[in-house]
Amino acid sequence: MTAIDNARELMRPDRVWPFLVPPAAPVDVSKNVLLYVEGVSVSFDGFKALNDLNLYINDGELRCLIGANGAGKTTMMDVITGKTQCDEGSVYFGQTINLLEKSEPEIAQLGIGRKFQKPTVFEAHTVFDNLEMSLKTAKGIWQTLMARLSPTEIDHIDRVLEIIGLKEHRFMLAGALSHGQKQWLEIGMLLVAEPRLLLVDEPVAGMTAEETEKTAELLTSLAGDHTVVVVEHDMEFVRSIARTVTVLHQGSVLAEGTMEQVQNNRDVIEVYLGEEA
Amino acid sequence: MNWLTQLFAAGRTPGHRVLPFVTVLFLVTTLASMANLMLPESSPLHVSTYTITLLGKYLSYAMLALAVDVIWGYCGILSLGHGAFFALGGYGMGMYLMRQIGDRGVYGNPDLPDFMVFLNWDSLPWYWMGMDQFWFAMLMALAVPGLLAFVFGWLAFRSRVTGVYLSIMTQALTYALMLAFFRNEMGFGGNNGLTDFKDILGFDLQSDTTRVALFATTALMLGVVYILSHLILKSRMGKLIVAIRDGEARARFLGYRTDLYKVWLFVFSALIAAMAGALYVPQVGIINPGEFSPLNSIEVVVWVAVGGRGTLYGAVIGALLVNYAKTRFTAIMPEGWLFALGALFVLVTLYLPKGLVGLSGQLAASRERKAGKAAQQEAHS
Amino acid sequence: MISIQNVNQLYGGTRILWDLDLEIEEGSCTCIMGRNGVGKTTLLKCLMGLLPVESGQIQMQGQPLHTRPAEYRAKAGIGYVPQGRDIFPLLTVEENLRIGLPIRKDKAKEIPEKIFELFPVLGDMMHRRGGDLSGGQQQQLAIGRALVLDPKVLILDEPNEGIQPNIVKQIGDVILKLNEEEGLTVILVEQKLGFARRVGKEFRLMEKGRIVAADRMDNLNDDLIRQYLAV
Amino acid sequence: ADTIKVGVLHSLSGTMAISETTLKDTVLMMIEEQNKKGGLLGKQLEPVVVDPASNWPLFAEKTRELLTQEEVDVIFGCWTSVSRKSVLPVLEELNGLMFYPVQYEGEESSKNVFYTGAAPNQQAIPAVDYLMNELEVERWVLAGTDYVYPRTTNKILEAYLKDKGVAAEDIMINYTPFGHSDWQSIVSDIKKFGGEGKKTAVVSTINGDANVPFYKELGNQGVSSEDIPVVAFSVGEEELSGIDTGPLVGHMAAWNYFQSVDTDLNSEFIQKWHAFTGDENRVTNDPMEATYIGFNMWAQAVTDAGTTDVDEVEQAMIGQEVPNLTGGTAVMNKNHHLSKPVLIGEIQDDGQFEVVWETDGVVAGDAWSDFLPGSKDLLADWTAPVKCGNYNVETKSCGGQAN
Amino acid sequence: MKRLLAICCYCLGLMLSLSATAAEKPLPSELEPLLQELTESSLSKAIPVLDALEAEGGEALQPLFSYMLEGDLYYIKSSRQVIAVSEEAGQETFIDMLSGSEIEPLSSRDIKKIRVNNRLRGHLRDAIARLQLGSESAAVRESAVRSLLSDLDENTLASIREARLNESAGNVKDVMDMALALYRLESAAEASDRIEAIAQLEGSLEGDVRNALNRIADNDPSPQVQQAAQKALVGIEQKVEFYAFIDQLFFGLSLGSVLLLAAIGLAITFGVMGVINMAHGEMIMLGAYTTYVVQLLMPNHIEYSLWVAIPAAFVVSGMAGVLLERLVIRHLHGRPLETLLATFGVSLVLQQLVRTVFSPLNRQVASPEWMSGAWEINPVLSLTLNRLYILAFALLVFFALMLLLKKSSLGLNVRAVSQNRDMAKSMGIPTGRVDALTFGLGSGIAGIAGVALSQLTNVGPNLGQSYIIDSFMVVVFGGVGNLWGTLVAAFSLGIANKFLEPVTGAVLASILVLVFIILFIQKRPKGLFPQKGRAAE
Ligand SMILES: Nc1ncnc2c1ncn2[C@@H]1O[C@H](COP(=O)(O)OP(=O)(O)OP(=O)(O)O)[C@@H](O)[C@H]1O
Ligand SMILES: Nc1ncnc2c1ncn2[C@@H]1O[C@H](COP(=O)(O)OP(=O)(O)OP(=O)(O)O)[C@@H](O)[C@H]1O
Ligand SMILES: [Mg+2]
Ligand SMILES: [Mg+2]
Repeated sequence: MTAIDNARELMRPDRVWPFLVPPAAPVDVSKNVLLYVEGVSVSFDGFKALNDLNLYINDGELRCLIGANGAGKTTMMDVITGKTQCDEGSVYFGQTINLLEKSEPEIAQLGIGRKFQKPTVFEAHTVFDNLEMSLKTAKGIWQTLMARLSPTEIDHIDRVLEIIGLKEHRFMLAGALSHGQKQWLEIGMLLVAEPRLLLVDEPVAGMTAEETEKTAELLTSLAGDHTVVVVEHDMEFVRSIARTVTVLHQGSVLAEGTMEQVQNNRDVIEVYLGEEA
Repeated sequence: MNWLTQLFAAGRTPGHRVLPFVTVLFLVTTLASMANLMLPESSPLHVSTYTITLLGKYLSYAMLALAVDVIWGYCGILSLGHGAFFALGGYGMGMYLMRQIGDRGVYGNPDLPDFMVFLNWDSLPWYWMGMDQFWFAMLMALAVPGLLAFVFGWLAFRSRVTGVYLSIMTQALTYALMLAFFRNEMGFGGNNGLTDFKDILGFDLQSDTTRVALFATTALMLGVVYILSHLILKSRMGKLIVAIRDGEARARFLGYRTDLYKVWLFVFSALIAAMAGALYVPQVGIINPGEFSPLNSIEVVVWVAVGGRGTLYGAVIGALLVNYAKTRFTAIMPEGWLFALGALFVLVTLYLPKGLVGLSGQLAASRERKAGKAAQQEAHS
Repeated sequence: MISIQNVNQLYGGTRILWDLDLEIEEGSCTCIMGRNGVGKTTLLKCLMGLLPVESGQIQMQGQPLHTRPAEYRAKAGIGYVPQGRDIFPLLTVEENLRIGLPIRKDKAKEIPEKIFELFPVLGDMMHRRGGDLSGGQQQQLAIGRALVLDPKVLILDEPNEGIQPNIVKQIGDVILKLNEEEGLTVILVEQKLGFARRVGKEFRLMEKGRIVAADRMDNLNDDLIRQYLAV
Repeated sequence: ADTIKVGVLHSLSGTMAISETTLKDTVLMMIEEQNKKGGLLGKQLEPVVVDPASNWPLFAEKTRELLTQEEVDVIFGCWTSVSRKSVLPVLEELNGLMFYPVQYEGEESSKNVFYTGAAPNQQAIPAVDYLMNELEVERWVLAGTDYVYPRTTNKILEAYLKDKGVAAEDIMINYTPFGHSDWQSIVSDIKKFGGEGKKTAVVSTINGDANVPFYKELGNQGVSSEDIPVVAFSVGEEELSGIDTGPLVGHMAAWNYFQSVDTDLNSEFIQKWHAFTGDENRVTNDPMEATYIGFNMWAQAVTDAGTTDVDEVEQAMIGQEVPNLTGGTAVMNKNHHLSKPVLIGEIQDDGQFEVVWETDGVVAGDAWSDFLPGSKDLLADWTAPVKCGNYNVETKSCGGQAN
Repeated sequence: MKRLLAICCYCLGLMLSLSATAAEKPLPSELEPLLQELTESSLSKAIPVLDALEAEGGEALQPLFSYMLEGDLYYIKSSRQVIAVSEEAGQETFIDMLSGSEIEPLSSRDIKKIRVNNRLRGHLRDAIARLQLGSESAAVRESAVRSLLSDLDENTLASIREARLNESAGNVKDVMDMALALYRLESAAEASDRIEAIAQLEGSLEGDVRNALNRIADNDPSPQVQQAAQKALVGIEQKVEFYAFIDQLFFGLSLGSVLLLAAIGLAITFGVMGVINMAHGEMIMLGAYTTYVVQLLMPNHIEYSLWVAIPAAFVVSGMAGVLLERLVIRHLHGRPLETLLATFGVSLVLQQLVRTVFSPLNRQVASPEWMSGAWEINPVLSLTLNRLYILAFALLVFFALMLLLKKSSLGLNVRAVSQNRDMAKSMGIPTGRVDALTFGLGSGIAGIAGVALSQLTNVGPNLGQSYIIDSFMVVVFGGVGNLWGTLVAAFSLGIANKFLEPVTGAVLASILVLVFIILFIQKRPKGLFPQKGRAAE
């Protein structure tokens, strides 16, 4: 009886065999801090892009990151996601996982998703396929080869399509989308992946005011279950979502605090906001 | 820019037309085989053994083209060295056939192939051991190229060698192998390679039935490989492969170990090529290091491009067509066939960016455009 | 200055621009607005000659442009700052700027100082590869690069995407200055209303490949915004 | 059929085109001439030219095409050994007839092939004899391209030299890949090897394109033919026509034919050749003579047999005699190889050879070398009662190839 | 460069002096019967006749010997009169040897060559050397002594001793002393004498000296002598090894220069423009054929033909490149892989075209006199002149190209176009012209490479094929888009190859180098000098 049940369970078409699923790496957030970036420095041919950067992101937080062009925001994300090797410093995900030892795919599988500054989507695939590939599933070769979309997954994708407003375009090739649409699609790819930590680089660039609002809502709603780090230059947008804001300058933290505090910080005004903002 | 749009227009998940393809393949094979075996030679419908052999050769080339297409058309890895896997597979089969000769060689030595007697080898080198067993030889014919592809791919893809660098490395690989196999010390017959085969699995290689059987086997294997490739490319794996082609970094950030995928596909493709090589050798009767020549590999890429890369049947059609053209041209215009072939390549790339199979799509697109224009004019009037 | 008449444009089979008409007056600063994907970038590319038009005419100061290649249009005095910046990634900042020198009317041999006054950061980054710069720095470089051409018309496609606020302001100042003091004609695609209002003198609203509203910036009211810019 | 079809199987493109096109032209010229004489058996000859494009499998395929589609009666073709090896099974399967006109490594005798070029004993051994006896050479460099012909030839020569008492350290063997173009180190090694006080000579089996850079390098490094003469087995007039021969004067080649040999038959042949190609400067060479001999022999055999049937022609071929272009007559032996004279010529600055030595009579081509352990006991004889290509005189039986 | 020229002149001088001394002085008439005999004797019997001639005629016979050596000696069939036929600038002059006067031109049917073979040539050379001991030019005297070193006998020694007495030039004296010592070494009865001779010979790199010492070291009856000889040999071997190293280095550099020349054009068309140009080899081939045609057009000025061929080849290949770009490649922008296919087709067509026009046979391209021979630094080290020139030429071409790309706007424009075509257009760069010019430039340089290669190897339809793979390898190894990388890659591959070759043989060396490249690229996936930065990822 139980054997049959077990067998039935094993053969369920909407699932990969349980023993094939890698055990979900437990992220130890006992100190309530999800991400530690400590003393990180990165230099390119002598140019210091990050300079002894320290940053702590709490679990479930929505953090805004601002800073002058070239301050090193993108580079920081590169370091976290394993794209760039740092010269010194340490980056921990939770208490135990050292991100510097991991490769990009491993980091992604840990649940760190990323949206690039310049939208990057798979241009020869449809919008739908783009989302399908981003699904949070086992990413091994065999699993991918055998993968079938389950109804729940399809529903999930549909929901996201709705959110990003590309429902009509689901079978359009991503390469044919306009700039803004690609931005949305990439956000959508983040959403379906349901990562623990979202690194969002300039999500509202090229969006209309209304879309910006929508994005703001979306990101706010994500916080809590997920941890979100947003980089953005649109102050209006930042203001609308920000709880804690960190200002980077020349590769290190210049100021950190509520929007209020940051906005009135002389240094920040001088190097970033400008007089009237 | 224009080509991008075209690509998009025709793109979407590539229809591989499995059913029509397999049907046609099956029909042609059966009909040709029957026409060869059953009809008397005088009959106008009789298919000569020459044609059968030719068809068999074309089909193994088609398989090779398929291998290149899988990796180039879908994953964007341009291998200019697939001939190496083809040739290694061929050598595997060749070694088996060589051992089958037994003491029927010119020197009548039961153990050593003629060329070894000839160069005073006194015993069989270790790597020839066991090659008289068909199953073992076939295992080796696949395992060696597969292993080579694995090691090469593992090294290259893990250190993220891409683009032309990869292409040139594959070329270097096959070139190095060519030089190595040309060396007589290697024990593979040097420049003369392996030839003078007598029989396979006890069947006389010269007999019509064996030839038909070889042809049919090739067709069968091509069909199997085709369907297999289709299934793989249709799965999420296939989508991912294309995704890796277009944005490998993005795929990595989605959590896919792209290097493993590439290695896997590279090995898969190498195995197809090796199998093609193993089927090719008994049909043409010789394997020599010339098959490793980088130019051969480039030619395969050209077949794929001519047929239309990124569609499985395109690769097959390309291989068949170019090789048929070559056979015809070398007979009708022996002095000028290179002109024709060269011109064909240039014209196809210029005017049929999606290859011959893209032609229908292109025609459709232009029809659409015309229709669009007409509609517009109507709207104006 | 520039007049676009009846322009149609297709990508593959899909029509993006539909019988589009647009007049730009000399010395004006026109802001083109519209939702994502309505065809703003496409329109600018057609104007620049980077996309072939299906039908229709483009004229600049009475001269037909639509038959001419892009390089001619650049020589004729159109400077283009594309969306996504399109910096030459492997050229240094200096080389990126130098590229435009040969077609300047005054045959200058050196990059005009003015550029560095406008964007001091470019001076600091002179010898770094364009592709290494951060997004915002690239944007400044792109504008600077277009200005090296000493253009009569400057086309900017969302120039503030990804730029820090004080520089956004600065870019606005620069555009205003160029437009008001030097009489440069400016065509600007912009999503951010605030910026558009500050800089633009005219606006054009686009929808589905057509210009659907055109007026002075002062007359851009909430109705229009709701109708054409809201989601 | 109302014509007799003659297949021409020479590469017209690819790497071998350089050598083989000439032979295609030669066959066409012979056919044209024969037709002028009224053809054979009252029928005209019809050439069928195909291009195997220097691609070995294609040789086999084209042979099959010639024999089954075109149904030719005879094939003249092949240059490289590998192409011949590739063609051989097809010829035997379909019982075709081929004439192979190039010097080769021997170790083969097929019922369906007639070898009109030199076997090793018709080129290499006499040349070494000449060097040893006339030039008193004591040290030997055996330089060759790494493929079967040089390997075998060198093997034979090594055995032969050792037989003659040459010490092992006085023999240097060197192999290079096809088309090798950078000879600096090797020539410098040869120079060193030859500079140690003993008279040294190079026996070259370097093939094709690699020769030009080799000789250029010799010239430039100042290795003159008096210091270290080179005797080559693959360099003929054709190859020399692509080299500035000034610095090469005095180096040698061993062949069965040289264009410079002054006989009436030869001048006539050269004249016809010039007329046929319309080029006064085209040279003739040894494989052309071999083609010439082969073609004439075949024509005679067909006439004798009264048919083009392969088996009958094959039997009629044996014992056929045809005048050589260099004087004397060539005889087809029972082993399908010819008896021919061997000449040694020195390169002149006009790109021709001056004959400096020749064998007293003709030398019979040996299918199986006497200097290789595996083939010492083998013998080819295509007449009854032996009728096989590899008869072992010890065991008194034919090898596996018997048919 | 100056040094080279000087050496060149020196060589030329040598040549001239050889033929110029063949002045038309009459021979003593008592030689007539001997001359007669010369025309009649077969090759093997000629040596005694020559000896007799030398003995009787002495120095006056030098021109006759020279003519004979060059194969210019004939006799008139009817009268058996010995004549010399010398050719200069297509003009044949006939000289009667006995009288030394010029005679009426004869038809080639009336005269017959006096045959020489290798053996006779060697003999003649020795004879000439003996006769030249009294030559006016010190250089000639020196080389005369040197060529006598290999077989010294009492006779020759006598002449050398005699010449030594009134020798003025120091270096000639040295060589003569060496000859004397060498002779003493092998013939002196006293061990002390021999040891003294060894001391005198110490450090000499002459091959004959080494051989003699080797013999002594092994066979001398006196152990002291043996020891001395061994010691001397050790010193010599050390030197020889050092020079052998230099030699190898030079071989490597020279192979590198060939690779560089072949690859440089590709570094532009492929490296900078991104066109996978499979027809690159055929551009080289066109250059080589241009050299051939130029030589056909100016048969009497082979010496200068190369100077004409270089620009001509540049233009021919360059034009071909421009055509190729305008007709084919222009339509393939943004499809780099497709350029591979189209250019592959073009390369097939070009090869066949050459086969049809020039026949599939190799064509003969002569080397001008100043490029033949070697620069003899010492008896164990001599650098071949053609390689030396080609090395210099390759570097010259490379730096000229660098300069062009640096100084003109072309360099910048090409890079801009290849990085972003649309944007380049928007910046007013005439992309079409830049493309055509650049492709033309790359192809033109390939053409120039063809001129150089025509001096080293075959000029035939397959010429290009043999270099295309190497060229790609070099460009990729160096790092696509980096000209310096191409330079370094070419030389390092050349040197690696040449240092491996003696150890492993030519074939294995090539294989090892290939394997090395494959492994190297794993370490540095973008070549030696990769394009860096964010964009290159
Ligand atoms: N691969 C690289 N090579 C050289 N320099 C680099 C590289 N990546 C980043 N940099 C430099 O590091 C600095 C920080 O860049 P980064 O992209 O992180 O800035 P950012 O804060 O994201 O700016 P923006 O807001 O403009 O996007 C810049 O000055 C940039 O030039
Ligand atoms: N290469 C292409 N192929 C096919 N369709 C395209 C292509 N580029 C753009 N499109 C389509 O053309 C339409 C207009 O695109 P365009 O880039 O001009 O929009 P936009 O108004 O600039 O939008 P955004 O504000 O997002 O930049 C979009 O709907 C897009 O789908
Ligand atoms: Mg950034
Ligand atoms: Mg846009």
